[in-house]
Amino acid sequence: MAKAFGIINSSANHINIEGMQKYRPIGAFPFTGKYRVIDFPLSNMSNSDIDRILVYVRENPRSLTEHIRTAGNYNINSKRGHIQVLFAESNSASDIYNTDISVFMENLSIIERLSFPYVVIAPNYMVFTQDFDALLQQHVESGADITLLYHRTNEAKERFLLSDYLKLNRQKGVEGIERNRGTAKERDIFMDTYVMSRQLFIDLVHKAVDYSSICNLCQIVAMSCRDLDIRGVAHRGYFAALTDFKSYFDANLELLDPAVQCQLFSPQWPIYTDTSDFCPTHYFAGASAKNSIIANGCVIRGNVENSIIGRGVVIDEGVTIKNSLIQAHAHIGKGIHLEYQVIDKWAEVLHVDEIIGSPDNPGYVKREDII
Amino acid sequence: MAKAFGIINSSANHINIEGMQKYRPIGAFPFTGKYRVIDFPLSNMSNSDIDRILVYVRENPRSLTEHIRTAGNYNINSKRGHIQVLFAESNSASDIYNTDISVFMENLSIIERLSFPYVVIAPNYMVFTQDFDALLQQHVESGADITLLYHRTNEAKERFLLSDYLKLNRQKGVEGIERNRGTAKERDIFMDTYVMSRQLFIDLVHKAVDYSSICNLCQIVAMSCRDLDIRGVAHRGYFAALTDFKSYFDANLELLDPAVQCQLFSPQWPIYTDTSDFCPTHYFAGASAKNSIIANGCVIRGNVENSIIGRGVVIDEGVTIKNSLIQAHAHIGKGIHLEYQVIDKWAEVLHVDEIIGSPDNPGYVKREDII
Amino acid sequence: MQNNMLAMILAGGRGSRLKDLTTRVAKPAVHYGGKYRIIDFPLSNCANSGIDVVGVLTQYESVLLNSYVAAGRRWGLDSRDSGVYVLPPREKADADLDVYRGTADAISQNIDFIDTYDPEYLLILSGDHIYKMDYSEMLNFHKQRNADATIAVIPVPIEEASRFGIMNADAEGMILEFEEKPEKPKSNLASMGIYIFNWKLLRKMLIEDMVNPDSSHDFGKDIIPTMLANDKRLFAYKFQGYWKDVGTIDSLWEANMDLLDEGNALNLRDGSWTIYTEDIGALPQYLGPNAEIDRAYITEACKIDGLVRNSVLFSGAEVATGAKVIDSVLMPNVKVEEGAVVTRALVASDVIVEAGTTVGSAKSTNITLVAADVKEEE
Amino acid sequence: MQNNMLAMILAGGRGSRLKDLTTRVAKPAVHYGGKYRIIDFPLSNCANSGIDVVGVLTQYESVLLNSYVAAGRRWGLDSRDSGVYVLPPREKADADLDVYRGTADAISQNIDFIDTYDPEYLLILSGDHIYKMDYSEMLNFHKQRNADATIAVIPVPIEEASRFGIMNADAEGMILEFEEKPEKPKSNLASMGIYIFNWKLLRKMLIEDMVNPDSSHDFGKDIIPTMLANDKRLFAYKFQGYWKDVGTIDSLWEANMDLLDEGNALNLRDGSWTIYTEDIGALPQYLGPNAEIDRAYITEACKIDGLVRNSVLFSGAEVATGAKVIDSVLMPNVKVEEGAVVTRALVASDVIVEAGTTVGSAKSTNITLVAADVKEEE
Repeated sequence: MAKAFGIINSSANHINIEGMQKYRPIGAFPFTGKYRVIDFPLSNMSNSDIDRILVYVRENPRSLTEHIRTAGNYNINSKRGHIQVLFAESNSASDIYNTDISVFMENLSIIERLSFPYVVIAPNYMVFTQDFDALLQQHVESGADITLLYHRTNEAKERFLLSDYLKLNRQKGVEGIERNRGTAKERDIFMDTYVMSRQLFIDLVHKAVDYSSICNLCQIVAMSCRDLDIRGVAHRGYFAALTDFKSYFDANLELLDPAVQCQLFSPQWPIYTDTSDFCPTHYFAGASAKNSIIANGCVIRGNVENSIIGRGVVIDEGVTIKNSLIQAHAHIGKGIHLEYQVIDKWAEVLHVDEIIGSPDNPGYVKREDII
Repeated sequence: MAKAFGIINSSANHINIEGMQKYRPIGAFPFTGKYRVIDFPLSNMSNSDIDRILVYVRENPRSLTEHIRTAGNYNINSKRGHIQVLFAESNSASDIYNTDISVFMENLSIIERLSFPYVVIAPNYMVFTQDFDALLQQHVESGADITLLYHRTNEAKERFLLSDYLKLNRQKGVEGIERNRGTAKERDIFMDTYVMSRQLFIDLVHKAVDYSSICNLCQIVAMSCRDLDIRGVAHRGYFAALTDFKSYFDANLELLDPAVQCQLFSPQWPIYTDTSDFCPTHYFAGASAKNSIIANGCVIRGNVENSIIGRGVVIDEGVTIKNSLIQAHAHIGKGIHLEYQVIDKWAEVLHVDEIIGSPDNPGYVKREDII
Repeated sequence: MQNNMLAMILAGGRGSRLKDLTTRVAKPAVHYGGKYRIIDFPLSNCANSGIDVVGVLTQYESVLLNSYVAAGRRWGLDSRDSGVYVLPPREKADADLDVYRGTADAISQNIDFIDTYDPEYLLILSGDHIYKMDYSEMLNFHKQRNADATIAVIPVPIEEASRFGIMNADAEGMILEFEEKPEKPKSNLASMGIYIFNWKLLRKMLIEDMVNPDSSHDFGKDIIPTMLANDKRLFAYKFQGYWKDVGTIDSLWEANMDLLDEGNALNLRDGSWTIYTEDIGALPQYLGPNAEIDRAYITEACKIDGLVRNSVLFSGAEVATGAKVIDSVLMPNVKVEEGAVVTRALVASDVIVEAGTTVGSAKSTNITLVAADVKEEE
Repeated sequence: MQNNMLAMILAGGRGSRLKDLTTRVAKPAVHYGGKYRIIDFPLSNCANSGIDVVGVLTQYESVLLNSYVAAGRRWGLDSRDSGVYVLPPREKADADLDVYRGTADAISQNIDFIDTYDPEYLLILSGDHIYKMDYSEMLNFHKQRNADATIAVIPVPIEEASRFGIMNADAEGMILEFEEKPEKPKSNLASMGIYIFNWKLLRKMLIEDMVNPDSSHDFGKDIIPTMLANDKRLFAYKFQGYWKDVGTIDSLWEANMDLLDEGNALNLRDGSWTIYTEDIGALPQYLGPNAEIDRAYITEACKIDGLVRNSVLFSGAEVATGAKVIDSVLMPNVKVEEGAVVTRALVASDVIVEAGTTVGSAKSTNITLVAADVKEEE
């Protein structure tokens, strides 16, 4: 049993995925057809024997609360373990007050009653796998006050532009945390993942509140680089930060590569999600599907290529779908041609001939819209 | 299987139980030591074979969401049935916009996808038992558009002053719904419980929105008395409306009477709640307990009389507790004397000699306070 | 118990005509329809009909079946007072350990279990049929008729009626006569092996039957005839819809193929009567750049880069580049390697059809069962 | 499986020294501590130790025990990949239905079940002991010692050691010798019947043991001695804390009475190691205007309007006005009517002690077991 409880943190308010985020937090976004983004941090924790998990939901709690309500789906003992949602309960005058620190402060008595010596904090808008138990062990053995997880990239000029990076010294000591402004090719992108003792976490929450009413966790940690022993640990494997519409779109389609699939999905590290109880997908005569990931419960009479199709989607005769994400329960009517589109849940695309986006500018059809 | 889905509605914003409601909605208030108020409407629905239930939570969703997260605790098939929480997702400029109708409107697509022909709506701040399946059958057979449940009282001058009453004609037709202003002894107090077709419900939601942005369900039904066939059905048995601090206090202590206990709790109509897994209560030498309801997990070394003690309470030597509600996990230190008090959850009463309230003015110690 | 009816599923059948598919698992645990097992159907029907407690009577080689049904959460049968209980034969204070002697004996030996729940009605089901049925409507029928027992029946072609237990009923549905596999059937209403009994009456009859040396302790052969002989009120409840007893390899293949039809009557996609099953944690199906799909029923965790035509693929089945699967059923985790061709075959779980090999034939009358790895001949 | 260890609980014991308490239920299902059953302890220990899959080997008169443990949600053992599986003896393709011949045979007959989960370690537990233990720490010990098997031991008074299986171990805990009930014990470390084995090794040994005609197929008598004879690395894991085998009415009464002590070592109130059990839906305990309570352990659904002193009351027990319950244990739903007096007794479930009667005596050496209603003599 891990000696840590887990916190799944919400993205800060500078991150916004246009369109889709209006309806649910990023953690509740679909990913590769049947998963949701939060399934990755939750499965990482469950597989690391962390079974007491607090999930901070900044806004629109319904879909996320629904999705994660059964700890048993994540293979967590339902008596011993528990996934608990922390809401922003006090409606603040302005969204800038709506920070992770303010919610931790509101729920501090819960955190104080947890008897675990350590806490592992992971974000709800990044996709990766990581053994947190190994990370915790490394943290304890190193003697560091805080351990941060980072991912080294040489694409920092084009990607991760809304993320922070760690300024590391040669001993992997963190000397600062700064926004990646695309000024260098190589960066150690901070994965918003922290390991520290519960007591230090509580102290930092108090310190942040004393410092400023809108200070968030990342800021208070960044400010503590001089006073504390903060170290970086490198992550290996697939990593995606979903920080805007395009990064979300690209990260999904990247998974069409079997080599990438293997990086994220392995039998030794299962990713859990809720059960859908959908029947298998039914392909009729005349259907075709190539280089695509297709979830269960679909009815496919048209043609699908380089796309990801969610659960229960209906694709009529003569349809052509290329390079698109079709979310659950959407319906694409006869003969329609879609390229580079994200069709949101329950949308019905019936009364158009074609919608063609581009790799740089994929289109979006709203949830429950009929067009 | 009932042909209805259920909605558990929140109290409207004119109802406020000072102190306790700051921390949780009335539905999450403890009742008779181990239950919460919402256990009663939920169990009524479950026992009536209503297994698809929407719960509207107006404010402070955490404790209620936690409490009801496992439909299985309420004996509801977890695949076929589902308890779904509806939050007020759009933060409105002012609390007056925070109405049941606005939340039903926001979630109308969910309601429209439910295939049940009828809906049963019950409140989260009233305690009673009622077979909703029988009520539904009565509704269908009567041919009425809407059926409302009421409780006849001859104490309307002193009680139910924040509730509405039904103006009934001789055929039990509802001619109006008005606030009980204590001007008459006998009143048919409206129990905020409705049966109607799903389609009429959806129509009423639209009608209310068109009429006024702050119109609530009760108001739109009241306004429809002339146009629709609305009928009252009388409720028999125990009934409490928890609308202010005193009514909450009194309703709890009323349950110390075994005759009242039998009215509310019968083996044929079980009331479900979540499991606590607390061990039995341990009475040490010198303890005494009379005319009291005491939940599990307590450690009692002092004296308890005419009181209700929640789970996990610790009562030290020499303590005297009379006519009080001690909520879960509270701790009453050595020698302290309490009368007519509500001690909220996790509070520690340690540094006073006595706190004495009166039947008309019971005292309150805040959640997690140390005094 | 929501409607005061407890269900008992007879799941002890060996299903020996299913050959190698049932050497390690009992027939109710056999896979069907891409992701299901046969017993998912009665269990999901129970869940959807508001039945809370289900006893599953197992006997032969049942470790897999036992573990499978014990996870009641799959069918939502894990709420406070509900559950799926596995009931194999057991030793008692007054009786030695012995196998169930017949369908009725299996119930008799579990009277103590049933009594714990004190049900008014007992629903008896078979664990090896594929169908969707609302047992609560059958119970309403039973109550309205004030019946002692109600038996679900399905019309069969009269020329096949002699293979079934046939009910001769009057216009109201009251059963006048029951004939087990009659040579000259008087009606085409075949028993589906689904019974509702008033528990008190059945309990009494079972106790008498247990000590009757002439009884074979079977519902069809002993209990029902005795009830009729005693002028009990027995009614036939007519079922409309898809119903299949998949007793042979051919009929199992056929039942799978039925799913490919436009508007097939079983309609597994109907959200108002979901068939629940085991959850598998894997990626959705992935179709590679060379995949060709034409009429297929494919589920999660399949990987396809070859041709799949007119076939049903179960969880984890893989069809490699250039391989062909035609008119076939691939059970879980079957691998069809590069260039291999599978035609008119039912390939059992975990079998590997090696690169370049060919199994089955478009011309064969019967379906080829492939129960072991297919290797290239040298 | 979180730590790659599967647990098997041996729950087949008749517990015949518990007399009338076990005529209808197996010993592991006997009530203890106001609201628990004995088997809640190993099951909760498993849940709290991060074990996901538990097999419960039942045999005798187990319908109640089977239904009880099958509801895995009580111990949170109902998540995606976890479960509590009831494993009575069963018929197989190659073997007739037969009872378990010994503790080791019970495991041998379920090798196929265990293989499904492919565990690295197998934890074997007894279903009838009361204690709290973190098996994950025992597993850590086992791994650190690179052991083939680890046996949990508890120090017993040396004069009682000859009643137990005694381990003679070196300073590191390596077991040099095992003696079953030795006349002249060389150590006071008694086996608690808790074993961790490396599954691969145990599997091999069990297969050999199954066909050994001289074996009694028992862990203590056969498997452990054979392992020692083969120079396997066996270690003794010393347990500190409350541990009780409640084999007799007196010891069951005593174990209940232990709960009344200030700071008793079992500490059921410790939230970091909760013992989970069945949930009963009822009002909390109600104490009437005439209730007198002095040293008592009382649970939900009790109704008391008389005197309760130095006693443990189980769910639904009632003590009417003027009745007295002293130094006694009232099992579930016992009713002590007006003016009746119960002293130094253990009253079995559902028994009614009628108004005005007296049972038990303050002077008796043994505890009086009251297993049938007590009526006033005429």
